Amino acid sequence: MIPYIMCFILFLVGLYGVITRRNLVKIAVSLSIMEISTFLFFALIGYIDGGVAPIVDPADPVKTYVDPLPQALVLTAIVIGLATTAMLMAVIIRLYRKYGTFDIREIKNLRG
Amino acid sequence: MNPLLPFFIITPLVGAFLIMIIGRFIKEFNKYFTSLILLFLACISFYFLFNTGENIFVYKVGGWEPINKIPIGIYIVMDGFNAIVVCIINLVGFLSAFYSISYIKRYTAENYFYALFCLMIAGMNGVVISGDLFNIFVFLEISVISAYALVAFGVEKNELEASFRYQVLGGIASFLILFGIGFIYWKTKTLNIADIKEAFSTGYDRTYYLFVQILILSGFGLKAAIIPFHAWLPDAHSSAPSPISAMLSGVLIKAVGIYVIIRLFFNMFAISEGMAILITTLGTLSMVIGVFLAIGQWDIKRLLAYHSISQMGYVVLSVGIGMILISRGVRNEVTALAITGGIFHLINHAAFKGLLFLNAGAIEYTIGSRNLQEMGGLAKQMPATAATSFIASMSISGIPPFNGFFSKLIIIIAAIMAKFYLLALLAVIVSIITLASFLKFQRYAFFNKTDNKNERKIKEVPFPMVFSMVIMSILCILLSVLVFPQIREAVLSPAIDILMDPSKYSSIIIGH
Amino acid sequence: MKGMTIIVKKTTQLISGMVFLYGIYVIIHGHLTPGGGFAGGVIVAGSLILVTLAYGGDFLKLVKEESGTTIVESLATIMVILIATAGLLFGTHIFFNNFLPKGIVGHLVSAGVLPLYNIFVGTEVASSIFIIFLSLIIFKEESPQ
Amino acid sequence: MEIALSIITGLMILGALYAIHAKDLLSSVIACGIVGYSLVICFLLLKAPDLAIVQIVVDTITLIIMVAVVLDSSREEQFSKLDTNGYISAVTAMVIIVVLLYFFAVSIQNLDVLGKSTLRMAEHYIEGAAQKTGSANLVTGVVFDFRGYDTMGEAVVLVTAVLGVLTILRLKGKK
Repeated sequence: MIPYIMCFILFLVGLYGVITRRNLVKIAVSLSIMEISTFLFFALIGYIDGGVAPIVDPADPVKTYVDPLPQALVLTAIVIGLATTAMLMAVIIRLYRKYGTFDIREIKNLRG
Repeated sequence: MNPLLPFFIITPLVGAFLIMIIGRFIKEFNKYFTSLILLFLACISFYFLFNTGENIFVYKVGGWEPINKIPIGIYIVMDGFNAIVVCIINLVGFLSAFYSISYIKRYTAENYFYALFCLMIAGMNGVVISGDLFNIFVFLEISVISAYALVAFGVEKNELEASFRYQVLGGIASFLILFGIGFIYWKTKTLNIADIKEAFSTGYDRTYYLFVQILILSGFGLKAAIIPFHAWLPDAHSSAPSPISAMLSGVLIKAVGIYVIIRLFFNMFAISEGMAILITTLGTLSMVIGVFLAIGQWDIKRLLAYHSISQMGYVVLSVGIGMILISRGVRNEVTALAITGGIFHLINHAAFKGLLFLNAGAIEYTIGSRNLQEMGGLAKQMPATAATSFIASMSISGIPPFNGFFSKLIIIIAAIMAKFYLLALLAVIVSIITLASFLKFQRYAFFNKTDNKNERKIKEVPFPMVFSMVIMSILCILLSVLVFPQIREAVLSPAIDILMDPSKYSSIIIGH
Repeated sequence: MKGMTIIVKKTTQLISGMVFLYGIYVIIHGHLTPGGGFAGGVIVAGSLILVTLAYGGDFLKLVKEESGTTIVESLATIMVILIATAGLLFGTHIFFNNFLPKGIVGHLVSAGVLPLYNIFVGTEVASSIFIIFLSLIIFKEESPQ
Repeated sequence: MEIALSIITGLMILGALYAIHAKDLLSSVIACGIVGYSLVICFLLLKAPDLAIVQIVVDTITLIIMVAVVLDSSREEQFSKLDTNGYISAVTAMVIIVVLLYFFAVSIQNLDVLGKSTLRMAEHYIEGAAQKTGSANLVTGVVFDFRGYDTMGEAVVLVTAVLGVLTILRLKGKK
């Protein structure tokens, strides 16, 4: 059970980063750390002891394979994570060019 | 295996990509093409509304038949409750798209606007009709990412900041949902909603169940802007272009937030009393706090955004009362009344809130400012907008002939019959404050005499905007017809039966 | 956008061809070896980014490139959806059905529609990521400092 | 195997903490990239080669985008002292974290231990799957055939993100 708890701690570190950090890039970094821990969580769920990577070798068929379903889900979730990070980065660079700073508090009082 | 079901997804997607390619060469193409697609979708959804009735359409994508009662592929499911929400999405979507034909002239890059609009519609349709948990997450991401981009469409400072906050909170919600799905898969090893209910029926550990429910509730609650998670809504809805904030407020928080919470907590989880009470208190809090936050607002769209939170509170409150009664094993007509009130108010809110945002857009289109103090005396120059916004304001604050009154009445009666007198009292008080707030809006915007109105040349908004506003106001009046029993039987009662008897949904789907 | 030093340009000439070919290999062998449409597409996009970074390019060429890639991307995605709806028309008339013959497991041309999906998703992912990168560069070029 | 995983995850947690508290933004972004690459090692340990390839490549692209944003900015993060609502948010964050961690530890007591997971839906993806979908790589079989609907949605998510980036990064929004 240790890997699961460590994985959840990584998720909470990311959540802590998003809540407390003031810097836009730091918030984006914490979000991608939360994302990384979610993928690790799915991979941990699909692991089977003595299992082999889910590639069928026509020569010797019968083997115990690792569960392919969580891997398919993580494959999709990784590219979704890339999409959200790209969108976030586009807004961050835009805000930086308009306000000249990465700090949320300064953006709030510059807004006026 | 009704072959019409996949077209809810195919048509808007292919439409969006055709707009991207052809819209580059033929300028006028994308405007009318989007409205055409959405009209076609609205017709399909009405077709499904009127003949789902008691049966559930199950479409097995990819043709994978279940092996010894365990579904393998992804299921597209259309039942009574789905049909109603799909109708809301496509109808309000069509009216907003038609409205934005002339509204979007103010913005550059119209191609991107219409393509993202079609993708948002495709995402919402995908979320509502899918019967698979991870599939709901993927289509949720499509609709939410296009909503992020549309909120920041006119790239000004406050719009970019609103989009940033929306993306951060939306990102946290997505990862909470993904963690919840991982948790559910860890215990039940399956992703189909009906099959998860079967797997859960073989016993579960209580704390694990509570933890999963809290994860899923907070993830989708954040998308539905329920009280502890509503921080992003006022900025996002006030800085988006008006047809988009009409879609966001009227449809997105319902289809992607409230609908999924109702579907999962009625048809997937076995409702425990503690969770039902938590949901009801969240609904009451968002109802009360939303209204108090809205009183001090002078910007029209922020005022309307806060009212969205409080009206959503009504829906969550009445559905929560239904949940409490079901968790106590009480399945009589009081539960049915509570759930009917919730769903009826869901439909009404889509109509009048969408209309209010379109009115705010019309005012902004002519005057250019959203501040109530700078307006005044618009009734004479903009008769259509004034009339439609009067109808919408009266129906949101629950004045008898309009639809808002009947749904709030049902909710209050259900609360009283279920012996929650405090909740009924709060509902009445909030309704009165809403009335006060909208009278202020009407007086300042339309009937207030101001000195400097003569030198401004204000004329009525162009035809597409007036047309969709008038259609929406007719809808507001027609929806009050739903109270009569025989019409209610045809439209609402299939949805009520699905939600009342939780095991009916999974038994029919597993039986297929 | 100005390019980099001559050393970087030389190594890019050597590497980017191989990276591009490896990406194509990963896309086509998606149903045999690990990797597939997504991984191969990103590798191809990586090689394109490598060339753009090393050689730079004047502003107008980049903008033209970006609009061209947008069309390629939209076409590839429409093809993915059309193959899915083709399943609706042929075979057993079900959305997303694998209607082509399955062939022998392990052969290159084997898994029915899967290689087609792999190829179109690969092109779509490659052009999407290349557009994201190009739009970032164009924005940094033209926006005031 | 479990020990190796715990060590790597422990290092990832340290890397994540450094990424959040780093003074220089560029080193914080690079630390986040390193955490992403160590996830690749975890995937290889957990017998998931497909994920390892996709994660290594996607993490490179994320790193490129983040560095492109951070590079020409003032990389020093202005360390103003934590004011009152900085403390409040830090305290609330710690409270939430402790509660969630305890709740999580209690609720995973009698779930499948790492490696002992029984199969229900995925059983039919494994035995006879090569014949059903014809693809030797079972994960590609699941991604494109059993759950092809998800993957189409996935491809559309990427295209939506591209449209979003193009709309956000255009220079003039309103006429």
